[in-house]
Amino acid sequence: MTVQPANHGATDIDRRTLAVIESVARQVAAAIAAGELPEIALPRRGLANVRYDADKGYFELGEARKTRRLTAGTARIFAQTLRLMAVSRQLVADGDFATKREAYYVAKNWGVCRFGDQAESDAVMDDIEALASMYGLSREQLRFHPESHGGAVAGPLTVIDRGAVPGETIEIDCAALGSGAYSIPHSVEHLQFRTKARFILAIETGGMFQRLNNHRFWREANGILVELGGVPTRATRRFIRRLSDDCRLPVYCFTDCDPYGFANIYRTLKVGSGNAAHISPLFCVPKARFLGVTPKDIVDYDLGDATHPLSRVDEKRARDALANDPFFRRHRRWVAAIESLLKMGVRAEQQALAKWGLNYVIEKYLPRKLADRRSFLP
Amino acid sequence: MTVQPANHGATDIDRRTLAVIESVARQVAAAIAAGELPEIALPRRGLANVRYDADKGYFELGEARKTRRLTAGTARIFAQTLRLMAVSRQLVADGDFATKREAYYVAKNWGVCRFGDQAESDAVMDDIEALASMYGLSREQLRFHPESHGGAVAGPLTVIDRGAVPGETIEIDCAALGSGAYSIPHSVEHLQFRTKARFILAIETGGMFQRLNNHRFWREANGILVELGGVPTRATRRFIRRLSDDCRLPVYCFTDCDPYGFANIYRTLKVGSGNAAHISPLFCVPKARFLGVTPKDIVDYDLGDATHPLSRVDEKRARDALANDPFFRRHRRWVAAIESLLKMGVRAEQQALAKWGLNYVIEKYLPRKLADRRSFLP
Amino acid sequence: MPEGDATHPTAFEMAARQRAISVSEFFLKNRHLLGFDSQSKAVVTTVREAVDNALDACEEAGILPEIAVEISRRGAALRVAVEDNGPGIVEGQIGRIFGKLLYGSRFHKLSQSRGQQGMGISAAGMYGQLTTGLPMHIISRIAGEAQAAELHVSIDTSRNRPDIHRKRHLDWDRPHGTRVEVEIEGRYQRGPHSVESYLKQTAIANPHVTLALRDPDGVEIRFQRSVETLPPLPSEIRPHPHGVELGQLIQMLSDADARTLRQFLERAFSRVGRKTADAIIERASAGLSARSYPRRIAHAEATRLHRAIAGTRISGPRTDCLAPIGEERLLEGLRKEIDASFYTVLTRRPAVYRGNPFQVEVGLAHGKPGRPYLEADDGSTRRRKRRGDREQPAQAADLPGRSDEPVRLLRFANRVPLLYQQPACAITRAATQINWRSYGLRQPKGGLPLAPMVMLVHVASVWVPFTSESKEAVASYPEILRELKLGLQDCGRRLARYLRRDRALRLAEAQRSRIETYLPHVGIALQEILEIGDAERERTVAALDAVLRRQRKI
Amino acid sequence: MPEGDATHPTAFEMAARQRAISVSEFFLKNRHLLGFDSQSKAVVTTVREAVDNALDACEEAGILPEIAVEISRRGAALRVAVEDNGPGIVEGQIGRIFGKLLYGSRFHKLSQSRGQQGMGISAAGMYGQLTTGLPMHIISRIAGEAQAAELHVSIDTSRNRPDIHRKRHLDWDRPHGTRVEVEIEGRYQRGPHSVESYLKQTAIANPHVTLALRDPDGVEIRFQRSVETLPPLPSEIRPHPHGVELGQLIQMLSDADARTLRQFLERAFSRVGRKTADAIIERASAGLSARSYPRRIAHAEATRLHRAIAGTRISGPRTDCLAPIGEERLLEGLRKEIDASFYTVLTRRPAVYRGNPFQVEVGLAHGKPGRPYLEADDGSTRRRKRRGDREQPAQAADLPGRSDEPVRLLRFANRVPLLYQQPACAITRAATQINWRSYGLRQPKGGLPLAPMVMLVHVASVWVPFTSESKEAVASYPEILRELKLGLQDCGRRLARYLRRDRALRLAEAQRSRIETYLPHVGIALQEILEIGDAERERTVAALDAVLRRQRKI
Repeated sequence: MTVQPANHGATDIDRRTLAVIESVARQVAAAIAAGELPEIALPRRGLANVRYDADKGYFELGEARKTRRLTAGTARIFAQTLRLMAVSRQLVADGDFATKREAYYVAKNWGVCRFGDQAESDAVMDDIEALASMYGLSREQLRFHPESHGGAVAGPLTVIDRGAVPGETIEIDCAALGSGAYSIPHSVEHLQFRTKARFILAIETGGMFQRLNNHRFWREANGILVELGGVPTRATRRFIRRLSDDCRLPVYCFTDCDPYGFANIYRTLKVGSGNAAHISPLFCVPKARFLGVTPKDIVDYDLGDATHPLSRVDEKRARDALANDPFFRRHRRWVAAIESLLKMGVRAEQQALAKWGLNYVIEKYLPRKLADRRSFLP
Repeated sequence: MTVQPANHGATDIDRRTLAVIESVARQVAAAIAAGELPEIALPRRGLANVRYDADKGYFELGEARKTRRLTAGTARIFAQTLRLMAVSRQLVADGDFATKREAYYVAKNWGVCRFGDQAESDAVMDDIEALASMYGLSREQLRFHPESHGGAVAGPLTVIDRGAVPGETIEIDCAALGSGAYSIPHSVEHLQFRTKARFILAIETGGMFQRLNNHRFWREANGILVELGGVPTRATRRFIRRLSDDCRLPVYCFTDCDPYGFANIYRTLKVGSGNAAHISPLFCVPKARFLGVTPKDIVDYDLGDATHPLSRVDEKRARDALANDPFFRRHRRWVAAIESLLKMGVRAEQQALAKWGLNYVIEKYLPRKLADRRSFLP
Repeated sequence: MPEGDATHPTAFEMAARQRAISVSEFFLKNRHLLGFDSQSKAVVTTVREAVDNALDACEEAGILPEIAVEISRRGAALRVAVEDNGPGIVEGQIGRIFGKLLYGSRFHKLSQSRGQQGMGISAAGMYGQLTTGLPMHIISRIAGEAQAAELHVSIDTSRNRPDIHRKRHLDWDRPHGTRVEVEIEGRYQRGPHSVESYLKQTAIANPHVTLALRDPDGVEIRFQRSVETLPPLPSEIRPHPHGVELGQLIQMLSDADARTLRQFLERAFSRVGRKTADAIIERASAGLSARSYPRRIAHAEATRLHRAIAGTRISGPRTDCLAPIGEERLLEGLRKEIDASFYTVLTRRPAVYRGNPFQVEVGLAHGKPGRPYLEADDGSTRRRKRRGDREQPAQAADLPGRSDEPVRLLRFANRVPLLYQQPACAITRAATQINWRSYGLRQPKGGLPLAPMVMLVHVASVWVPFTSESKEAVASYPEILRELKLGLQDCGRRLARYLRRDRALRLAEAQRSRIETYLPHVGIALQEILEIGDAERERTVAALDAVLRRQRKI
Repeated sequence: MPEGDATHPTAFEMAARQRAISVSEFFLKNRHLLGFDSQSKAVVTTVREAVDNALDACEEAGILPEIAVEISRRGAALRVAVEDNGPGIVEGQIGRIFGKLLYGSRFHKLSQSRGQQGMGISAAGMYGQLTTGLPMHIISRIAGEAQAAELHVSIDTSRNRPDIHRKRHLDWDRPHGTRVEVEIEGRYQRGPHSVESYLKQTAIANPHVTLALRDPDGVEIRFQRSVETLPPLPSEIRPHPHGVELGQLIQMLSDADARTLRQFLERAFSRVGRKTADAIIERASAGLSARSYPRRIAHAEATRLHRAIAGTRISGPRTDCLAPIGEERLLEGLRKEIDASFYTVLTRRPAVYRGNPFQVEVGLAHGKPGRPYLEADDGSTRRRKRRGDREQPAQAADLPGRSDEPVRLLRFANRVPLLYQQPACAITRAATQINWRSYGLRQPKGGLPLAPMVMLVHVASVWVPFTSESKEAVASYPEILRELKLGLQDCGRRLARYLRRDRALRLAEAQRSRIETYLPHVGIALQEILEIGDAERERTVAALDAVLRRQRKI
């Protein structure tokens, strides 16, 4: 594992980003010059154009394109699309960035072309993002950063970041933050990593992360702890993906035993989601495995009286997964697990293990689980 | 500023915590021995027993007490109160902690005495917390930690935390985390600080924090940046309070210009809230001042076309503040500010400044503001 | 007259075209007004009119009613037959009773009875005649006569007169009684608006009646009487002065036989004796004296007299003109037909609207035995909701219904169940305007409360004001609404007391076991905090138990 | 009979008590059935009955109606006077017309008219008599007679007979006409259920009528005619065979004067000629021939004949028996009284229910001039909502109303406005069952659409089936519902076309300006990305503009 110097100037990837934007603009200009109606081809983002690629292990955007041709009806959104691409170009050139909200406000100076509300600017941004994804570029590389940063990280990991002056680098030792933790920044594209850990443990709740971190669980287990905080944000997903790719680490996911934990948190982390399929190639973590809490754990660890009945929403979510979700349908073990959960009619939280003592999870549950990785769900 | 060694053994404060718990238990035992119905006196937490202390600058619990006497009707909650205090005692003795959720699950082993749902255990915990607050102890000192950690921190600050082995300490340089940041842990009671900064800037949104951090605004300004992320969590509030007390730093609050920013975020940070008045003495930050965005800024910085109309909820919140909130009512400048906002009928976000360029806030707005601290609202 | 010839006539030509209209013709064209607006409703209306007549006749004659209803298919039509053990009908009257609209014995009387307008059964015959072309078939025998009379009667609608087709005498095994058969176009249906439902409700309000039904599929149902005595016969009264309108008073004065005003007032009205009459006359003052000749009283004086009556305090109308079901019988009827955990009944004191005495009765039957209703303290809202969702949907005629359904409202007027037009009825209006939440029930805004409960309301009156001739809903006179509400509220308070007591009993039970349950945990906590031994813990718990027992005894 | 004496009578004693009931007595007790259930409604009902009679009389006599209504206070009572320029009433008839219920010229005719039951005006008199004790006062003069007749008439309710108090002749400045005065207990009110509202709506449906009102405060309002010709006089018809029921057919056969069945069918029914009659007889087959003697036809054959009639194709009833308002007049009436942006009217072809021809007319008046309605594409939902909140609440009688209020539904039966019982009416039912969303209007579930619109619906028939004698709502016969819906849907489609066209016009306008607005921004973006100069940017924008213009022309 090596450390590359961070760079405020144009990196390769920045040059590719600029090239994509400029080529779109050049095609528009050429069409106008030729006396034709200019158009921009954008991938369709609707669910109809999403498919689950079993080999790659994630949801992917299909081939369908929508052509945004400049007409009276589309004049406004056409102009907005181009202007937002111009903003992106400027941000790359300046080494700066903007949140979605900031981009919305930057457009306030566009006069009649300004966005009515942020939903409007977000939709245009999603179009541009989908376009960029065709060239393997993420929205972060277009320099539009999400509003929220990522979760907390702790354990035997050194993050290598850019310093304040060009060329300078900073190293953050995630094992040296005491009871605190490293907070994943909004964009992680420029980070480098160095670690001797053997795995990444992605944890649903802040409370469980805190327990494992405060008891330095990462030291014994030699794993990196990442707090997901519910459905992981873009930054968290990309961080785990990049860390697991760069350092070739397996990812173990530790969530509540309920359809939300399976289908919303784990499935999103691993294969992405249908309505944001254009970002899957960069954001999903195909090598993630599900450590627990599994429906079988409820029986094995006698958690029956620490469970709660499944709500209607839970049940609906579980049935949806069985009926419609290509990921779960493809894995017989997941189908069996979800069916057994439905049959038990209950859900169990990570904290349910506290029934056997607060540190049972550290002393018994996780060591046993980690010792038998075949028990993980795919 | 000095660094004290962290300590896993019983500190003074831990001994005081144990003493409080044991004295309650001893009074109960004594009453039983005397053939009387045992009782526990708890502060009333209702709004009727809350008053705004203008001198101290925060909401405070009054003198009213409710006496929880053991009868058939109260047997269950009486037993639960004592048992949860026993859990707290054990946690202090072990140097461990539990989240509210974990405490709820620990009680699963209490048989009929278990909690029906977390609302029940939270209420009992709030009672115990109020009791402890009479002795200047927080819930964190009872070793019940909140579920969520605090916001992100960046800038010229070194946090001194306990290491993994007793006696070891860890220093975290919050200026050396690159584009990332230090994530405030769930409990901050044991932290020590070292800094040369001149102020703390508490920032409402993650997006704005990210911008200021990525551009190393803290270096030029020599201030510590803390991300509030909406209404600040307990951990964030306590962190700012302890940091500002220990290092005698002023706190400047930077939020959206809307009633939510004023009344929910800033007011909560500064004076606490009526329905959690028992924690005010430890959690509120009386020396906080409001930097912006102020209603006057909308005019001064010509943000008119980057505003949004006040919603009904906004209007109601503003009128409530004027009519009922002792904090705002006491400060003529706040009354004038809120009235002028209502008159303009609009709200402005921090990001609205991006209308003048993404980094206008760094290059113009904040420097100007910081140069004229009399413009801050009280 | 040739079609389409439209020239303008003169006033004289127009006058020549004026003609009187027979009331039968009128209602034949407007038969929906009489309850014959759909094929299924026509069946229920026909049964109802015949059964009501039979009950009235039996009761008036002092006979415990025993009535058989048979409905059978005749090609595309239905034959409805109703047979009673009543006194029978004098042969010479049969034609007019069944073959003339607005003919009866009750219209001019102020006296409580089921039928009042002399319209119903003839209307059923007219409907049959219109839809199948067949006359009604009547057999009737008077006690002591050797044979029964058999007639086929139809209505000459243009003259509102009976048309008797065949008449003969025959042997009949009944000693006395009447059988009416009519063939109508109709559809037999089940559910809340059915013949069965009508009979069941009749049995509730009339526990002295035995009813038997044989439906078109041959299924037989019997509602057996549980009371062996007849209710008291309501008596006839004169109008109460406070209900008389000016025009009516003027009419009465000009028709008066009495020779003095005082005599007139005493004779024409209920509750007016010499003293009251004098008080009225004195109040009316100038121009009128006790000896004024009634027929000579002018409009202006009559107006003053009318005002004087309104201003004079007069006792309420006699009660014995009304025959409420009575609390005892009402309770009996409810218990007989409805299986519930709690019953309460109430007969209000009589009141007056527009001079007509009326009386309200209310009965509530709440809960199903063995099916706990109370929502108290077991489990969260969520759990309760779920359980409700999974319950089987109840039958519409299920009495009482489910706890998340509106109460079943049974409406009666002069002991007759009202099956249709529930929303238009004063009873419904009163029941929905009351705030049942204060009696511990759930209630959607503007609706009936939700509870596993039957709410029975009876309005008895010498003249029930229906909203239409089909007698399906009671009109909302303020006086009636007021009585209905007071009755319902009173029963509501009793229900609330029951629900509270029931809740309290459960609570006390729960408390006893609660103490025993939770004390050991106080011991465990003290042991953990104070690090005491097991023996001391046991001692502490025992001491605590003793303290608590002592406290509870005081 | 003494009060309270309740012994059980025998069948003979019971028979002796039976009596006929006069129809007047019946309705006097049930006056709410005739529309006199509240003091304010009594005033509107009285005016309505008098005006309807006056209009019928004028039109029948070929006179353009000119009617004055005066309402004044008389102590606690109100005096209602209605005077017309009609043909006058022959003196000998005045008593029965105003003093006898169920007396009139229209009941036995199948012919479209406002009054049909001979009940209304006598009922108003009866109500006045009951509440104030005063008879009706009538003045009437026939064209050519030297003097007018003046009578005071009341009703002898026990015999349903007129009682004439005073009668004299007097000079009257009118050449011909009738004036009716009645004093009643009543309350004059304004708003949607007012005399004024009734008159305004009458003026809309009858643009050939001039109406004047003077209210109790002396305020005068005049609705001037805008059409100077009378509508065609509807003619009388025989019943249509498809509406005759079996019983009715049997009655007609047994009353027949015709000597053969064929002759009977041709004479008794509308639309049956020799060919149709033979077709019916052939279909009825066995036992019946064209020469069968009608009075001898037995029940079984009559049943077959009835079935045969139903199975034979017969042309619809004649149209000239109905006098719809007509599209031209309806449009005139709407324009005269309602200020709107879009009008459409429709007269459906006649149809039949239960043998009675009827005809539906619909008119829509949408939008207020100068107050744009369309909700198209300006601003977010939120903004629109707010604006709505801040609008002033509209007057209830505001025609048309606000865009977020239900349409104003004006219902008419034989040109008479129906003011009460809107929810019970077939017209309302039809209007709410239609999916107006498909015509571009908003519509809450199960309600009327929301739009600034007047929806006028007229049902004309030789016999309008009202749900009660107070003639306030049309009964929901399936055939009538169907016609109502078809009419409303047709007008709905026209409205939708108008709204679409209007929307399209606005859209095209918006597009033109849009292009000009956004093109420069395409230029700016290209300039920023490609780093071109200002001149090249201008050229690009100009080129783009040219491309777009060329595209739009194709």
